[in-house]
Amino acid sequence: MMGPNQPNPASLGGGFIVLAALLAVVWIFLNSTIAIELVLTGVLISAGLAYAFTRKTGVWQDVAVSPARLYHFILYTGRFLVELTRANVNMLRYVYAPRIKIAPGIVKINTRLKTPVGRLALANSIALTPGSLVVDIDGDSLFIHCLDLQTIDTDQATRLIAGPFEEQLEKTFG
Amino acid sequence: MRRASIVFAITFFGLLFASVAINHTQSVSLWPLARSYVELVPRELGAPNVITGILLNYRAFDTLGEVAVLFMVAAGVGLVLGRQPNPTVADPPETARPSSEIVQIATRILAPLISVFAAYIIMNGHISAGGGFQGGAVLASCLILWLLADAQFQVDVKLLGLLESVAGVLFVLVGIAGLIFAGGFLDTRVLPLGQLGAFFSAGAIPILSLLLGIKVGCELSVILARFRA
Amino acid sequence: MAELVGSILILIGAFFHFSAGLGMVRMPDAYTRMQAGTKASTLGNTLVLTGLAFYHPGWTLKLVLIIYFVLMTNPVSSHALARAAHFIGIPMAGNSGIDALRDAQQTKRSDP
Amino acid sequence: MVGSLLHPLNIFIVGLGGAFLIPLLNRLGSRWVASAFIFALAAMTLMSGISLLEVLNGSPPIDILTGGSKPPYSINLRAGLDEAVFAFGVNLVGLIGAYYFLREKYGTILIYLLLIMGIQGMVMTRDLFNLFVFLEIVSIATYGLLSLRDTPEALSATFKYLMATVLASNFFLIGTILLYATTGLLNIDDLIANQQAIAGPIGFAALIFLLASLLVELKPFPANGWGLDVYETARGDVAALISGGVSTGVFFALLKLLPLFEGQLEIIAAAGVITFVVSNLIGLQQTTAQRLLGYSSIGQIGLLTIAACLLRLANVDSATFLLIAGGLFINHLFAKVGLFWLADYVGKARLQDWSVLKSRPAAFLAFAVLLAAISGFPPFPGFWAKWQLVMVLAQDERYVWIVLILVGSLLEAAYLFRWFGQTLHGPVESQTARAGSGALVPIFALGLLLIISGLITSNLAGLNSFWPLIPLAAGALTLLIAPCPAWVQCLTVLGMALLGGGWLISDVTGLNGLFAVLLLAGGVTIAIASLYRNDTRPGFYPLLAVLLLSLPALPRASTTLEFFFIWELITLSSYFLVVRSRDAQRQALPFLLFSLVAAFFLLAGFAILHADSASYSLSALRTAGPNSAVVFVLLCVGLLIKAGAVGVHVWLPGAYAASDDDVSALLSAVISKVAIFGLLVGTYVAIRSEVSLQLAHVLGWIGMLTTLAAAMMAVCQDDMKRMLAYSSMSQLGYIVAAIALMSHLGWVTALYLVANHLMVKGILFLVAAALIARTGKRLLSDYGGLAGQMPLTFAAASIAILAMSGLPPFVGFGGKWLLLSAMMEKGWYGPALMTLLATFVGFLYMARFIQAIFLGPRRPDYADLEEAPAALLTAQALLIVGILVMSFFPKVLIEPVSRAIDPQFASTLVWQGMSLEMIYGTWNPIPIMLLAVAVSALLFGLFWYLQHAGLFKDMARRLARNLSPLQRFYAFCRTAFGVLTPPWASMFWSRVAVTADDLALCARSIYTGNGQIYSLFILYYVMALYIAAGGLRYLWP
Amino acid sequence: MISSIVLITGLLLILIGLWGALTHRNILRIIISFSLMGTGTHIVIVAIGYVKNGTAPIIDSALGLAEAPQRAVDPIPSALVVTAIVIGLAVTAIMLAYAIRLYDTKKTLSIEALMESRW
Repeated sequence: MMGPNQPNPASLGGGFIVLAALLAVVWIFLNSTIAIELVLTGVLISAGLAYAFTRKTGVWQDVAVSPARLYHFILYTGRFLVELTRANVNMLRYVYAPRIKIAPGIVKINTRLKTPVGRLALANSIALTPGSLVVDIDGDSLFIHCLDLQTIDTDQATRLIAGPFEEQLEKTFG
Repeated sequence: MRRASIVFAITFFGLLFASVAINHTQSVSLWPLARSYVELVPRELGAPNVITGILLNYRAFDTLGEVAVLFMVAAGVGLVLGRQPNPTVADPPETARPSSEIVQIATRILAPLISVFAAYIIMNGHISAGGGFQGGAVLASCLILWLLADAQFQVDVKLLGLLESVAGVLFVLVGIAGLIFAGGFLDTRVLPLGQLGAFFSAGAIPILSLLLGIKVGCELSVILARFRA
Repeated sequence: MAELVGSILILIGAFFHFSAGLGMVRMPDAYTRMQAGTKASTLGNTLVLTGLAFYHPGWTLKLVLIIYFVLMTNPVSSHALARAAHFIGIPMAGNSGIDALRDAQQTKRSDP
Repeated sequence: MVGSLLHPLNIFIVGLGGAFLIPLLNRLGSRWVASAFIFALAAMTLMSGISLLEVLNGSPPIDILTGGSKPPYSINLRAGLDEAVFAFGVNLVGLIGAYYFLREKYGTILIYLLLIMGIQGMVMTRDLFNLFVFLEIVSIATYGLLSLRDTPEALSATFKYLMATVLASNFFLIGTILLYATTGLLNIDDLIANQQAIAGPIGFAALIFLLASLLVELKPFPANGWGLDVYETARGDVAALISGGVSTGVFFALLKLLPLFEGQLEIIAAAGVITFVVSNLIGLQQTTAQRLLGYSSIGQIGLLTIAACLLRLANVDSATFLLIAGGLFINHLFAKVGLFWLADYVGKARLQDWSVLKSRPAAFLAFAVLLAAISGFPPFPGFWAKWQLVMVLAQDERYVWIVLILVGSLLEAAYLFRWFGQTLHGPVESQTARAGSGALVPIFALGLLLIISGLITSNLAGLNSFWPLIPLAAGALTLLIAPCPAWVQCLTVLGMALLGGGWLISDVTGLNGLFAVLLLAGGVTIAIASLYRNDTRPGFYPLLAVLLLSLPALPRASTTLEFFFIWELITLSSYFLVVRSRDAQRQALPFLLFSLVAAFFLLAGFAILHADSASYSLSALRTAGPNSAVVFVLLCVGLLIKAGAVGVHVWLPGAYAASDDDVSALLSAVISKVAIFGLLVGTYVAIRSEVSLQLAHVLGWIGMLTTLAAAMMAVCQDDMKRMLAYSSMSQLGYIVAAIALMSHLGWVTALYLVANHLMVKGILFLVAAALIARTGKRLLSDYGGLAGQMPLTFAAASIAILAMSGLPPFVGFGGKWLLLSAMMEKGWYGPALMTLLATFVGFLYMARFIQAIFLGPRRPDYADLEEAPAALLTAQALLIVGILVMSFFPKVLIEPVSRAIDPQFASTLVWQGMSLEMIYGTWNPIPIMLLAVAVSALLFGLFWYLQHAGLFKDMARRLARNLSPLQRFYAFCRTAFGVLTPPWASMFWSRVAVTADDLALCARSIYTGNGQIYSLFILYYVMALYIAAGGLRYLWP
Repeated sequence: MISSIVLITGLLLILIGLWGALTHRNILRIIISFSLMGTGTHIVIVAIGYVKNGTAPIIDSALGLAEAPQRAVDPIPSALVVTAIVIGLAVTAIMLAYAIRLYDTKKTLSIEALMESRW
């Protein structure tokens, strides 16, 4: 596995720009103004931090930004919010049921996502979808704790659990 | 016997505290001194955040003192724990179960974001709630996260120590600048006050805040790193 | 008007938070409690922060950042907890006995 | 520009900036770190020194502003006189002590630097919360440094220390914020100005929390187990920092806040005095050096606390305050820090292992100097401070406090000097101290600083002339020629004594002049005898120089302070001379303690005299007011103890017998006369008041009882030096009685007897010295028939015995006769009768001395004894000349004496050869003397008869059978007198000692080593403080 | 009213901390108790600074320069508490470091093991 610890010096530049831009955006969001001295300071700080962190990790080099990806990211966010609400309604059913009837268990699913960031997003999404929680990850396999076990077959479970997100995530993070 | 005497002592302190609490009345207006601060800080120092103004100008000597406290603790923890090579030091990386990929990736993504947030807190200390200490603490929390996620992560204590020293020396130098160019030691009015509420304003307070943030962040990080070792 | 919307959102958010708390109490084991806690509190947070944005429109950008931050951290922490719980062998409720992770680890250990 | 560079603000800039720079410099190399460290400390010391000088020169306190604004808005600090003294002291010690830290890691060094800076901050800051910050800086620095020793015990102790100090600093914070809640102020000056606003339950609780926190940080008894554990287990130099530095900072914080605690001053002082006395009591039971030093340290801080509060109550001016508080502080700082460093140097935990110091004379010297300083001996600052403190307290009529302070000081001296004795006499190990001698340099520096600061304080205390310091200078000079052979040193000392002493007495007149001549001549003459020893006696000659020059200096004293100063010099130098002897380990300590008690009585007497007459002049004794009876009693008790009156004599025989033989002669012949001189000077006071004259009668009885009892005990002795010691005591009894007569005749008698006894006892002790030097035996029963071998010694002894026994024509006759006449004149028939009795008993032991040693059958093993060494004979010969002159030309002495005695007494007698012409007519002494001889013969016969009649048969039966009739007679006498003089006094005093030890055992049992119990103690301490200050009324509304 | 509730909370925390520090046997628990006590003190400080209907003493759109003296809470305790918290943290860190050393040397965290020096 290409460890997340090892930055790839060759592609350092790419990660740097992405991260710096992200941080600068965050900075401007935080300050909520675009006064010139503030933005300049923000760019400086972002650049410094981005330099420091891209030397520490190669995660950011997998993140590329393009309009298509952004579009998919927004789509994914929408999808995600729907799923999150569903998950909560689902959860409310359990929580307010007079007797909680569940059959928990841990199943294994496989993911096609290759980039660490993508997998992270997938795992996070799964954690917020109805009745599932990622317990462990090992390579391409994710082990999911399900509140109400519907299948123990890996492929079927993959479709059920990861299905809603995987496509968008693949397009966003590769 | 022993338990009873403890109970007795605590009861007594309870009574004492009760007498304090009963006789405490919520104040309806500020003490004259406090009121003067609220008026003085924006006017004289140009900082909207009165607390930061107090901390970094009027009571900057206190602040310098507490920086020294942290500095000493960083060194002191090193002295206490660094006496003999601890047999458990070398162990954790091999025996400890590495944290999952999810946590590791999340850490790597979050850490820069936390850092930029810390920078925001530090740099806005004079304008809004925040300041060097708070920002420094956030900065150090970033390191905690990293340490938790990655057992093998080696903190560059030397670099951090260097940074904190430089920041400390600069802090003192800014204080001396106040002595030479303004009203006295640690007077922050060595730089123009600027417009109230602007990013670059309030004299040297943002600079002190920045130095403080770096210093506190480094010191807390050094302390944490020493604890792990 | 905006304040009314904001208040309602905050109220709903608080309701989810309450549900999260209740779920933590009612659910049978560590994993399921974590599920309840994670999901409900994430949504609760999101709603409360959105509600706040109606009160203070100037804070919207910061609040968006915070929401993303919560979305990113909440699941990760519950994952870390669940993983640790599984590692030290905290049993699952119910009697399904299905634990793919345990099985995977056992096969891994038997043929290194 | 230079001025602004040396502004005290820069102390903090240098301290903090230096500390921040150190990690950077460490990258360049450890050498850089060390030089920056030293440079920073030196700069800080220089700055505080300059500000001290400035304030001393009368400039107003230096204000240090921060934040570009005035207080109360910003934090300000102040370097006034007190601040400058304390800061400079700490800086100086910090700079010197840096030596031990130079090779440490850079982390340690920066913590050390910040600690020193933090203490300055605690001393100078004028902001309450800033004080808290500095308190924490100091505490945390201490925690860091405590890790330098990481034995399990040290770690445990540090954790206890952490618990306690964290608790205390939490209380400080609570107090601060509650104070803010009631006043809205943090500036200490403003708080003091708005003191009346601090009222009600919250204000009260705030004050108590602040006070409790500071007191707890000062480690008060009983809430101080954690502090002791740290003192015991920490590295010596770190413990030194805690004792000297941290405590200083906290103490000064308390001092600064004292105006807020106006209503609690007595309570604080009580807390201090409890700590002082009990700590020093428990100190008696300690076996490890650092823990003992810990108790002493805590006690000293207690003393400082008492002084601070009581001086505030007494409203003394700032100069006096500085003298006392500053003197006590400097003394504690330098001496305690030095001892802790020495503990590191020695590297032995247990007291008994400290005897390794013996192999390093230099270190041993430092040890003695530091101990003497802590115990409040001159010339160290503590002496002057204590003197002034007692004066102030007496003026304020706080007698109980004086007593408690003196009791505590005595206990402290007891265990410190017992430790000294142990160290001096402990077994010599082959293994020496572990540290290199470089580690001694800082300790020496402190010793030097102690002496310098002592000289400065002496000036402040009112000792304006330099002559009282001559003895010390002579001692120091002699120390420089220590490598020379013994005889060179001895001759130098004698020369210095003659020159210096001659100068000292040159313009002393009257009675004082006579005594001066007597003491100087007697001292020098007997010191000649010291030439007979040609072994190197380390430390002997410098001490001898101090002693010989102090003796003539005493009569020169015209103020009570000068008198007391020289008195203590004599006490200290004679103690060291005594303790040097190999046999004296057990005897020297009672000698010192009784001498100290005596000195304390003198001190109290002088203090009341000063309170009464507002004068330090000794002549004030003659014009003392209504309190004179108290003064008289105090002075008399002190001097009687020193003179070895019956009941308080228990120190005397041991000390006389156990010291080196020539020292014994000095003690008995010369030093004992110092007490007599004091009595003569001190009892002037009695003349003016009727009460005191009644008391003088009591004094007379005590004198005669002493004479009789001591004579009887002398008969019981077999050890010849003990016998001579009791004899000496007996003779002093006569003199005391003569003084007590308070008449011209009585006083002439006293002086006459003084001269007589000086010469006679000098000879006899030197004879004993000769005998012991030749035979190595001390028991009379081991001797016999030496007259042939040592004819000159025999002759000298005979003349001395005859002169003492009061047979015509020798001086003793005149003395006895004068005494009897004086008693008859006053109508003191009881004492007169006792004089006769004592004369008889005296005759018994004196005869035995001659008989047992020189007469009778010669022992075979003494066949080829040589005559005594020439040095001894020379001294004896000189004394014999004196006796002869006095015997045949009594006018030489009597007339100046008669003239010198206070002209207020009517002149009553003229000496005309064998008879005295008095204003009442002529008395012929012969019949009286005949009567005396007749009574003696009668009594002798009676005893002989009683023995033969078998009255004390069972006693006699216990005696060995194979004795000659004379020996059997003496054996009988010894038994009989043994019955007549039961050892009540020694039983009583050993009971006292045992009780003190038991009390100490009992008190220390609260130190269980349990950190939580210690924390609980702290809570209870706060509670007690709250209740004592009257807080209960707030709890039950 | 508000400040009294906060004040009582703080004082109670101090009491709980005291109780824990005196009764627990485990060094770590004792350290936590001390830390709790410190937190209680900090809360007391904040409570003391509260002014009726006060808001944070930060001049911004919500709090004008002119009305600040009437509407702001006392800034001094707030400033003090920052310092106090940092110092409390420092002390806790040192205590923990010693706890680690003690555990290394004694292999136990019981306070009963720390009774070497006495008398």
